[in-house]
Amino acid sequence: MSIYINEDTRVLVQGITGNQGSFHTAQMLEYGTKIVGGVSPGKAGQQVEGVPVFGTVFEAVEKVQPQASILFIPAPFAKDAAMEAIDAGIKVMVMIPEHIPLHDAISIMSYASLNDVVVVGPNTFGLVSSGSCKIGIMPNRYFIPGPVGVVSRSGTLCYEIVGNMTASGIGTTTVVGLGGDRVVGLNFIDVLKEFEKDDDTEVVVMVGEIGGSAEEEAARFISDEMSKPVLAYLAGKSAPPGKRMGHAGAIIERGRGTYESKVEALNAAGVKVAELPSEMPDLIKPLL
Amino acid sequence: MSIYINEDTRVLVQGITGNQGSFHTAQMLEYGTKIVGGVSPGKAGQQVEGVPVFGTVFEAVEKVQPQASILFIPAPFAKDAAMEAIDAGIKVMVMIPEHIPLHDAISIMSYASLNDVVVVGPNTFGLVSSGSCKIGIMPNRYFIPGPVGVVSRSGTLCYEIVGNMTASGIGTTTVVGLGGDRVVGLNFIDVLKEFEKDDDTEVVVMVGEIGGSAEEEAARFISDEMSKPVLAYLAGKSAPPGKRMGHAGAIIERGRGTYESKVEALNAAGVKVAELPSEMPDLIKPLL
Amino acid sequence: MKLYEYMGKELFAEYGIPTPRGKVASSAAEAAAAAEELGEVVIKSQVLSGKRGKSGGIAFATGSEEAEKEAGRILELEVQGMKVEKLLVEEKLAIEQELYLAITVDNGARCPVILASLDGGMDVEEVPEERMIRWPLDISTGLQPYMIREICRLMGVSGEMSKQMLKLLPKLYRLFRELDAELVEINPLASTPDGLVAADAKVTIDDDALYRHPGLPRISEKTALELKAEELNLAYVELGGDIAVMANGAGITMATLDMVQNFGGTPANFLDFGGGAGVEKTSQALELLLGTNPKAILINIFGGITRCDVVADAFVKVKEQGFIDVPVSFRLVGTNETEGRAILERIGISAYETMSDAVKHAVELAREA
Amino acid sequence: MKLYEYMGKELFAEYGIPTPRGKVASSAAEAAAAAEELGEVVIKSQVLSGKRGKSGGIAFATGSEEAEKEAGRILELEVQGMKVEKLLVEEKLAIEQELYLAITVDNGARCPVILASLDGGMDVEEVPEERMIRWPLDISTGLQPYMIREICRLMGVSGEMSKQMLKLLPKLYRLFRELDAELVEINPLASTPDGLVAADAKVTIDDDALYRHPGLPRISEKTALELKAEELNLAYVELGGDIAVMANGAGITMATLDMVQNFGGTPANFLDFGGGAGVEKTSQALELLLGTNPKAILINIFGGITRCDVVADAFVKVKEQGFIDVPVSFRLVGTNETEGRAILERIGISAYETMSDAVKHAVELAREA
Repeated sequence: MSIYINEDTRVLVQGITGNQGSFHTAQMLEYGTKIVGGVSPGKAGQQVEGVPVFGTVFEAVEKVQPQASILFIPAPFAKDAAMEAIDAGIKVMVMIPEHIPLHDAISIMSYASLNDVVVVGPNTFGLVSSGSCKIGIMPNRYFIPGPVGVVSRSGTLCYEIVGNMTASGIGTTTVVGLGGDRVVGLNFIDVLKEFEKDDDTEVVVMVGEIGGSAEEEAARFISDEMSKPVLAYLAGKSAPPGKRMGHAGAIIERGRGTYESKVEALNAAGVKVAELPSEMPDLIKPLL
Repeated sequence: MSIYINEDTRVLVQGITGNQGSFHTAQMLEYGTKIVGGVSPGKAGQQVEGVPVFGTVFEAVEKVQPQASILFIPAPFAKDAAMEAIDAGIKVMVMIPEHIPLHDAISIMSYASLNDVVVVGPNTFGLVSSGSCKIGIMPNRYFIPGPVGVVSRSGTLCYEIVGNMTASGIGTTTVVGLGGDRVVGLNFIDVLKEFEKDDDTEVVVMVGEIGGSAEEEAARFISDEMSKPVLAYLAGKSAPPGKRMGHAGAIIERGRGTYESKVEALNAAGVKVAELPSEMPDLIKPLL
Repeated sequence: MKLYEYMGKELFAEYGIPTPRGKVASSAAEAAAAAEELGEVVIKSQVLSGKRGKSGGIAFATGSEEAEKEAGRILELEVQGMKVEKLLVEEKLAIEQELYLAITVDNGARCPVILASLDGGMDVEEVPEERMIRWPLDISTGLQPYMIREICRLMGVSGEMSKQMLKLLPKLYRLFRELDAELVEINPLASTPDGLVAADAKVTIDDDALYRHPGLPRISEKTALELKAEELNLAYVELGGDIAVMANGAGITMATLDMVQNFGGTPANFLDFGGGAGVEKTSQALELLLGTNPKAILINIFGGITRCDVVADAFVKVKEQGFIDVPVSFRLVGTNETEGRAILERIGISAYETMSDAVKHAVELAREA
Repeated sequence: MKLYEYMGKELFAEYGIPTPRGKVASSAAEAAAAAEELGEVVIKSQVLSGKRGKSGGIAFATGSEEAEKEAGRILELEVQGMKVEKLLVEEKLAIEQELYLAITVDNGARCPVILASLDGGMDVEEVPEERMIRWPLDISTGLQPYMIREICRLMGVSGEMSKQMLKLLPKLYRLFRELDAELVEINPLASTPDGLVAADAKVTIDDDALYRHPGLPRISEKTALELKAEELNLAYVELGGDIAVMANGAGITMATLDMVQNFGGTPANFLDFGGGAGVEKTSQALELLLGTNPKAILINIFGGITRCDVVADAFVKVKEQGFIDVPVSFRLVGTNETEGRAILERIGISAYETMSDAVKHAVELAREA
């Protein structure tokens, strides 16, 4: 069992002929992802890493039946590409680009929810069903199969934690990057629900950060609905209040979303919060 | 059993304080319709025929829980009123007004189908579950209970035919006016499906007219899916081709939608087409 | 409301859709002046019929002399019964390919639909289905660039031409939406060395939405009486027979005409005075009926939203003013029927109960007249 | 990007939202001239902080003399650390009631939300929940009149005021959508004898959408180094400590700062140079780091989309130009790690494997310096 994607998931790469698109197509293929096609307007008929390139997502759907899509599309064109994927019938969409205008993100999410499409991101590293399907840009070698589900708001910090786990011999079922933008598709609760249902997942690790109230809401869900143990790490303990720190979501608004309020909520829900990323493996081990 | 509405349906009248709204509220109450409220912006707190008037549909939904709504709203404001009804949770909406701009009608239908709302009209006389609930403007006395389901594209012509039936002692289960505009909510096939499922309906009468291809499509459905006998009357046999005749739907385009093509399609589906409205009762009788 | 080609092209230009250079001319002299400026030209009669070419309403000319001659000829024409009053004189395009592009409403699907084909031109109605691309649009999503890329792919358009479609189609869609159009059609959409150019323009605006567009011209294809009916907001069409017919509702009016023919009569007109008409509107409708000098009048009222007493009242008023001098067959049932009958009785008219009786009587009246 | 009140009001005026008559002044003399024209006025410091009133940045004045004095005083102020450079001098409104009205984005619900209350003014954050109306909007439906009627009902607004809301709110929503706003806020929305007037204006535009709005001004709250970082499209904040920190990704950068503090150090800055930076951007980020004169530099790279060899390469280039004269603690793992390490080895730096080791070393380096 796995969540959202598995070894049979047929993946499309939108923007496959660009630098990032072609590089990560190679990386994903190396990981074992079943990439069945790419899209690049005006470049139909070419190949990238042996993968056929189509002019539109519709054409790709017609010819190679992808179910999931990953977007390497510059922010100004991301909305159009995302809506095309949704309209053409893609059911899981991973949006890598950052700096997508907020109103565009809202349009995308509205259209996706209308069409029951799972959106990962934008501004995400993607998601990976460890050992079978990676749809994202994370370094391959840290994502090995194991019993821990990981869901994270930030990218590199998630690699750091998963890297620490891997070094301690602890693998993952699925790792999901929610994305760092103000408006994103999947949220903590969506993914926690899936992990709760997933037989292979024994422990769940949440990687959060200051700002917003997603961690507090997740805490409520964990306390009400989760039977599996959940651990967390939160970035931003030392952040000065009110300064903008790259992620729009990291702005501390009106005293809500502070480090303290999140830790308190999570602790109350029985979630242990690690002080350092490197402590995570030792917190996980007793739970396996 | 009945289709769309029944004696328990709680009905709201939008535009209840206008001439038509108040007149037909009285008529519907006299018929036995359960009118639970009316809406008229700026006139909350008033009463019309003993029915409480609210300022918005949301307020009415909060206070008297209507399930269906009938609109007596001037065309320029009909879109707003319709969208309000849909947004507030109304599930069956009867749109009386004519001359609603085409693009407004499209907006309404798009929003209604998104929210699974049954739209009757616009430019319709409404629908009636004979003897128990009338949501429309048709004269009360012709709509008496009986075994025939009637669905019509035109209004007065439908009264004519139902009036002929009533005079012959033949009553109706439900009578539905689809509405005379180019873009309307329910179509023949939607209603035929319901009549096919409705235990009380033994025979179905379709009242069509030239223009469009709704009758031809209905014929295909009848031939494929209907077990109950269907009869039809079609207006426009003598109409000169290409002249506009009030109903936009009555424009004959490109030779499609002619009287002949409709009769042929219906006959092929086993549907007898009456030459005169007054023949209908004699065609029905042998089928009961 | 159909717009003349030159008006459609003015709108196109406003929305940034490329059109040929051209001038409107009302006389042969004006056409000659335009040709002087434009060089090799095409002269097109400005009528609302689609069959201008086949009727000789379109001509090519080189130089002002030839233009003057052709313009003069066309200005004498009647195209499908319509007099030519204006000409559009345009530069002759170097057309490499004729495409077809339109946006209209799919009634059944209840949404706008884009129609596009590489095979535009005179015979576009015969284009096989697989070469006529149909793209339905959800208006809440609108027209997005990806849709245009896919339409181009399906059409078989690529490269520079698809880039131009990406610019042109959103403008056409914006015009369609903002002006409440029922139809915007470019046939042919000419592919020229300078790119895509709208060689023709058909724009139809939704009559029911005209109130939102006070800036648009008002154009009519109607006769004087039909125009009067339009002013009165009545649905009226002249049919040429001798029984003037008036009923309430388009369907029943058509059925009444059908029945008149069925019983051997000939209807003079179609007049649906709608639902819920008051005394004034009913009077005006009656006056309109008399305009065709019929031999008999047939009034068929099945009152729903229309009240029988109101119609009877109006009829009596007009009758008492002495306007109605032909025999009348009246049918009156429905809302407030009793009151309506009583009013008619007072001037000695007893209304029929059934439509058949009323129609039969009207046919007899016309025959006797 | 936050806009100054006067800019917000200029946009309001463009969109037809009523604002008080007023003038922008940069000196006491200009303020006096404005007051001469406007009579009784309010003088408001134009700063981006919300606490102007409590900091003395707002004053009332009657006549040009008093206005000059108050303007002079305010122009000397620092409001929440920001110098006052401009004033808005406005007619004093006859306020009968202070309402609150805003449109922003609900991140969780992923849609715009209208916030409206009859209880506007200074303490709007304390308004009880049931008196602060929240109306989420689906952008594909947009803001329809019926929603405004319902919002008014929920607020307890009726009659003339609700008619004005029906006019005002669509304009505010149009501004919000067309200008890619993150926030449009009117607090207070003043009810006056002449109707509703926007007595204040807070407009925040989405930085990521600024490229679509070349006509809007560009405003920054940043220090010189932060501005330079912005030019370079780097996320940079000065923090005042002595260890310059650079990492790739906002989350890991925050975690690095947390760990620096955890091990007893003080970070000089937050610098997230993002994912997938090339040699040039990495060099620029390094140069920026040196701007705060740190005692040590900590570089924490976990390469995903970022390639270790590119970062190492850039580092070596900057180092070889002699710019880097403070000790460096380097952590390098992930994509192309082996190549990256090899490059660093060439100049004698052996990168750490773990973040903890690198942070500990950096804290030591700073302590020893």
